[in-house]
Amino acid sequence: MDMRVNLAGLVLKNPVLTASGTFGFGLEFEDYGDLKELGGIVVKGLSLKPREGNPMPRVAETPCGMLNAIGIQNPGVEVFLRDKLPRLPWRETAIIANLYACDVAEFGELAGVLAGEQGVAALEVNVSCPNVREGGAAFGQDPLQIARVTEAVKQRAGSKPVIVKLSPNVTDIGACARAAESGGADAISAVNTLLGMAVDLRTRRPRLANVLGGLSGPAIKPVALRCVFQCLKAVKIPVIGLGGISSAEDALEFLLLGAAAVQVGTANFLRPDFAFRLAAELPEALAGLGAADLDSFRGGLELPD
Amino acid sequence: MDMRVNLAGLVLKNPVLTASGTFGFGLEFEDYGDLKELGGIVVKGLSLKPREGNPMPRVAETPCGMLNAIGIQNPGVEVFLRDKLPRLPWRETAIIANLYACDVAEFGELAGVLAGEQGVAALEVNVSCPNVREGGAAFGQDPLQIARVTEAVKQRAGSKPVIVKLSPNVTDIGACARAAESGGADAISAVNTLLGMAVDLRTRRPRLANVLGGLSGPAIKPVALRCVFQCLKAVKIPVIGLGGISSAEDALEFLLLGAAAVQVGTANFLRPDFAFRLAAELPEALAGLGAADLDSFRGGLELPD
Amino acid sequence: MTRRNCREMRVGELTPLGQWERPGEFFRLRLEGQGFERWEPGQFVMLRPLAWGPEILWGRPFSIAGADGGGVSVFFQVVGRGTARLAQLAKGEAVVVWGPLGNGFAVEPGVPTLLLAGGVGLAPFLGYASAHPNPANLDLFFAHRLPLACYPYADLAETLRAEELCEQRPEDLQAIIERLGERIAERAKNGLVLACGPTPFLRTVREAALACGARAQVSLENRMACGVGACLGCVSKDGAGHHVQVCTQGPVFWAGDVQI
Amino acid sequence: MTRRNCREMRVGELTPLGQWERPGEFFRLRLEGQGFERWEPGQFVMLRPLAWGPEILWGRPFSIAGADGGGVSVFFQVVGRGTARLAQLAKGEAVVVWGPLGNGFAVEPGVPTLLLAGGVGLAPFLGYASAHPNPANLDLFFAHRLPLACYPYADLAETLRAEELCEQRPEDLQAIIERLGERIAERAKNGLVLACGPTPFLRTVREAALACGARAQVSLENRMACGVGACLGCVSKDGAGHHVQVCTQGPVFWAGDVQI
Ligand SMILES: Cc1cc2nc3c(=O)[nH]c(=O)nc-3n(C[C@H](O)[C@H](O)[C@H](O)COP(=O)(O)OP(=O)(O)OC[C@H]3O[C@@H](n4cnc5c(N)ncnc54)[C@H](O)[C@@H]3O)c2cc1C
Ligand SMILES: Cc1cc2nc3c(=O)[nH]c(=O)nc-3n(C[C@H](O)[C@H](O)[C@H](O)COP(=O)(O)OP(=O)(O)OC[C@H]3O[C@@H](n4cnc5c(N)ncnc54)[C@H](O)[C@@H]3O)c2cc1C
Ligand SMILES: Cc1cc2nc3c(=O)[nH]c(=O)nc-3n(C[C@H](O)[C@H](O)[C@H](O)COP(=O)(O)O)c2cc1C
Ligand SMILES: Cc1cc2nc3c(=O)[nH]c(=O)nc-3n(C[C@H](O)[C@H](O)[C@H](O)COP(=O)(O)O)c2cc1C
Ligand code: FES
Ligand code: FES
Repeated sequence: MDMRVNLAGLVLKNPVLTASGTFGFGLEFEDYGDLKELGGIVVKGLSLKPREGNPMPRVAETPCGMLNAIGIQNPGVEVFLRDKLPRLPWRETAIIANLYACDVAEFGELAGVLAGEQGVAALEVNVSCPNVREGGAAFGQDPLQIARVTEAVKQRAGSKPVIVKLSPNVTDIGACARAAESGGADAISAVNTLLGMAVDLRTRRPRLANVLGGLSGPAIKPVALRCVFQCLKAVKIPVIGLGGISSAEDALEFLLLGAAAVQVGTANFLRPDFAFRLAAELPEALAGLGAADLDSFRGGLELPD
Repeated sequence: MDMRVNLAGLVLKNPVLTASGTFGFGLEFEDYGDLKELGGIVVKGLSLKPREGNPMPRVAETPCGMLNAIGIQNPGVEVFLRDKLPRLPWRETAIIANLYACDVAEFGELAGVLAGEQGVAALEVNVSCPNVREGGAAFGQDPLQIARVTEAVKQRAGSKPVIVKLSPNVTDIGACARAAESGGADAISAVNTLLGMAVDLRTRRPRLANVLGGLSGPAIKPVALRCVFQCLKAVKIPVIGLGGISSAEDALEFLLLGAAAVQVGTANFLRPDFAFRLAAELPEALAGLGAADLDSFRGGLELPD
Repeated sequence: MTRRNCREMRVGELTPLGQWERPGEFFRLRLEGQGFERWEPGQFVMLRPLAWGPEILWGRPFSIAGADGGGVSVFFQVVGRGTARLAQLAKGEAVVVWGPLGNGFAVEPGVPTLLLAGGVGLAPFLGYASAHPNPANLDLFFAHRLPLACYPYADLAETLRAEELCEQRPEDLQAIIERLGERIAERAKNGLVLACGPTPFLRTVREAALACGARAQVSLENRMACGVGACLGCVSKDGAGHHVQVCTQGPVFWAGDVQI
Repeated sequence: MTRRNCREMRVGELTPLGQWERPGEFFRLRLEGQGFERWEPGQFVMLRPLAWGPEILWGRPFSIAGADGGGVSVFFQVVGRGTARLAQLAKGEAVVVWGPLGNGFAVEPGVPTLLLAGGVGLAPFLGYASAHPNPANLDLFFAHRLPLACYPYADLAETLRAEELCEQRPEDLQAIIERLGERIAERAKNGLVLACGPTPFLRTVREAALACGARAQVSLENRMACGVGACLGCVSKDGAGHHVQVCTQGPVFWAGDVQI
């Protein structure tokens, strides 16, 4: 079955991408499958300078989900380009850089650094990370800021498609999607984590040193599906769906709504070969639903009149 | 152990309330426990006129949660006052009316009808129901509207405490809480359901006839805790915590944050005696954590410096 | 009136049926404990094993196939996550059971009564037949897709007049619908018709009964979250178009009082 | 180098230990299948039974207590939801296993080596002792709270010099700390110290080793989501204060290279 996806000019061999922050730089998973079999890899959030991230503890399990407050620990964009990217199979699989910054100018600068890199297929702008107190949340929750950041990244991104990753922690995600589109985004990914919290009754403390963290995993799938549905109604650019995908059926649900592709995040922790298995299983799962190919299935949701 | 709670002047014998829409009018649960043992009962959402609610299907299971789009089916406030309230043990247990309306004037009118009723202990204003297309969502997602509705209800509520129930589907729940406080609310309850969606791959249709519905149950507990935490920071009036409580420990987590009381919703479907068991188990669970009484435990969360 | 209650019961027997034909798909489950001294055939229970974590929230509704002072029996088919996990229950495991719920079928000992069952819809009639004071007045018509051994049909067929038709080819369905029509028409004058089965089956029964004026009751199987009338997730429309809870106002309705 | 992999293995034996003293709390689990032909003592595996639904998302990390061409063994204590469910595994059930993960302990056959184990921290030393070319150079000091029968101590004590102290009263802890200090100091000049156990235990070991200049390695047990270096949820700080992943850069660290 033809599983290729054309995502804003980028041709992916299948619609399975790995979500930022859950698949490292891809290299961590080389022992568990062939990276070339994935539609794409969105790498861990990158900033201009290295970041140590938040204090420990940073992760907690919750019912059917988990909280994280990693705080975009990363070695900085230069180290990524020098030590990681050359070892990735970027000719065969789309390597997508995930950009994190604390102001508009910095976002532009980051895009400028990545624009000329042959091995980077596209830029995903993380305006939605709720973990970091410095301002990540503010960007992603205000349509005006989203438009400004998108413009700044787009201006410096050269020919690279720009994907804006939206936060679900907003009153009107459709407005955020429109803001990204108006700022020149080539695609949207929805959604990032839901802002959450957990406490430990024995210690009487929050389970995360950062107090608040991002909720991900199967628990959020209904919210993620709703957000993708609302984004698809709001904009014409393609929407990449993610949030709680932990089976081929889950992935197909997002595609049925009309998502151009999907990302797999927390499910990579269920087993490190999860994404590879998903990419391999998808054609059969689609066929099992009587679909002739991906394109005829995608967006086929029937709404009640 | 003394489990009494003073909620805006209302004395509850314990902090366990049942959440609106999940405990009918209380009478449905008479066979499963003694209603007098509950701290209070928030009845199914009431409107001025009877409502048939949304078409079927209206409920769907999701990972560690459920979606509902009942659409506030109810027999109308008059039938409640005539046929249900007199059969409830309102002298022993706080019966709280949950008000649903589509505009500010109607909310005021509803409050007026209930203000004189001896058996009604307080009014809970549902400005947050995301199920009903007619406008429920709009009210609860706009601080200005929240303040206006609160004022209107408060004006007509006589001496009854007014509780405003907030939606989590907003960018800034603290601002909504402040709006309710400024409108004269005596307490806040947080949260209502998260807006979500589910689809059926076989039929290629949404699982709910209403397409969108409200997500509840353990899956949302981290989001609910975060919302309660943010409300407590934003206002001085008491906050009632709910969302995903399915054990005594879950209830204690909300109390540890500082919630004045808790409501139990979806867990009533796990077993119909759930709320009764929770009210009975709470003192022992508290003692198990080394707490001398509820008041010394409540709000005892230690934050990192 | 029967008194509803919620209690933890123990798994007694879990017996596979028709295991050669459909391994792991049909089971009879006996739960041991008190609380079912009084019940009416057609009523149901909600079951939720204590070990289910929050992943599966709701209990699952099943018709009472039989009950006495020592426990209650149901008969179930594996169709999804919940029933798949019920099929793995271990002897002695605790199951939260609430019931008896809803309203049973009409019992009119002197009236010739036709029982119409589709598939697992046979379950309540096991209880009905055993509780009926005058089995000589009972006729059963059983429509099914799977081999007879999957259902507890043999026991029933011993105690009352039973006829069965298996739907294997597409044309069998038409035959079943015709036969249903004939059998219902025979009871139009002075009989009682009771039906339980999948929705299309009940729709056929209801239409045939209304068409010929037979007094008929149908037992609906709407999806249920609470089983006690609180969630309003299980409603159907009554004759006047108003929503009624199937769990408390049903599951058994007079055919004219409910839309299917 | 050992090749990491992810595979489904079958539950072979699940043996309770010390079941009279602490019923249902300590187990040895043997998983059958290939993939552990090569491994190093101190490395670990992540385990996630195939039957776990989304309710428990993460696998659980356990030290390899032994492995060969036919399978891998771990030894675990029930402390929470995950380990409670591992204790209920049925023979033949499928478990997703990834590993061997992380870095093992230093093996220096000619050097007198002191093994310091606290509680379940004994597990990796089972593998260490059996793989060591010169067990005559090994000494074990085992600090524990529960009866010895709960741990696989007897097997070890047969093959090497072993000493154990049980912490029952508060004053025992002080004795353990002192004894640890003495034993580590004995190895300060020309030995090697390896430690695994709860965090306070490791902290004591690390401080004592740094104080007397003993070459020491500690194996950390941070909470892990992925086990493969991707989530950054398991980090500790290295000597320079930078975050390092315990799953890939540990779990075994030289005492001077990690903060505890
Ligand atoms: C009053 C009543 C009595 C019943 N008696 C019996 C009985 O005696 N024996 C028996 O085997 N079953 C009976 N059922 C149906 C039974 O409750 C469902 O098969 C069961 O709840 C399915 O649970 P699951 O988790 O396995 O399926 P799910 O995973 O929830 O669903 C699997 C599939 O089954 C369908 N489904 C689920 N629940 C229902 C339902 N209530 N009605 C129709 N389709 C459904 C879903 O749409 C889906 O396609 C009864 C239902 C009701 C309401
Ligand atoms: C590299 C490594 C090797 C390990 N080897 C072994 C081993 O051989 N045998 C063994 O019994 N255990 C070992 N552990 C610890 C084991 O992984 C945990 O006990 C287990 O994950 C707990 O899972 P749970 O779901 O039962 O507990 P949870 O429900 O997740 O937690 C229950 C309690 O245990 C605490 N806890 C959970 N995980 C850890 C952890 N990783 N470290 C410290 N406390 C924790 C929690 O804070 C909580 O108080 C090892 C851990 C690591 C990182
Ligand atoms: C441990 C962890 C780290 C994450 N780091 C990032 C990040 O650096 N940048 C980003 O855009 N999203 C990050 N995310 C969010 C995920 O990419 C994804 O949007 C979210 O987890 C929802 O998808 P899921 O439910 O499939 O995990 C992270 C998520 C997790 C769990
Ligand atoms: C079936 C159902 C019906 C509900 N109806 C109402 C309602 O009428 N009015 C209201 O304010 N909230 C209603 N709610 C929301 C609950 O009161 C509660 O806020 C929400 O479910 C979160 O709590 P929980 O996770 O404990 O269920 C309903 C929830 C459910 C599941
Ligand atoms: S199942 Fe809840 S009202 Fe019927
Ligand atoms: S457990 Fe994920 S990085 Fe170590």
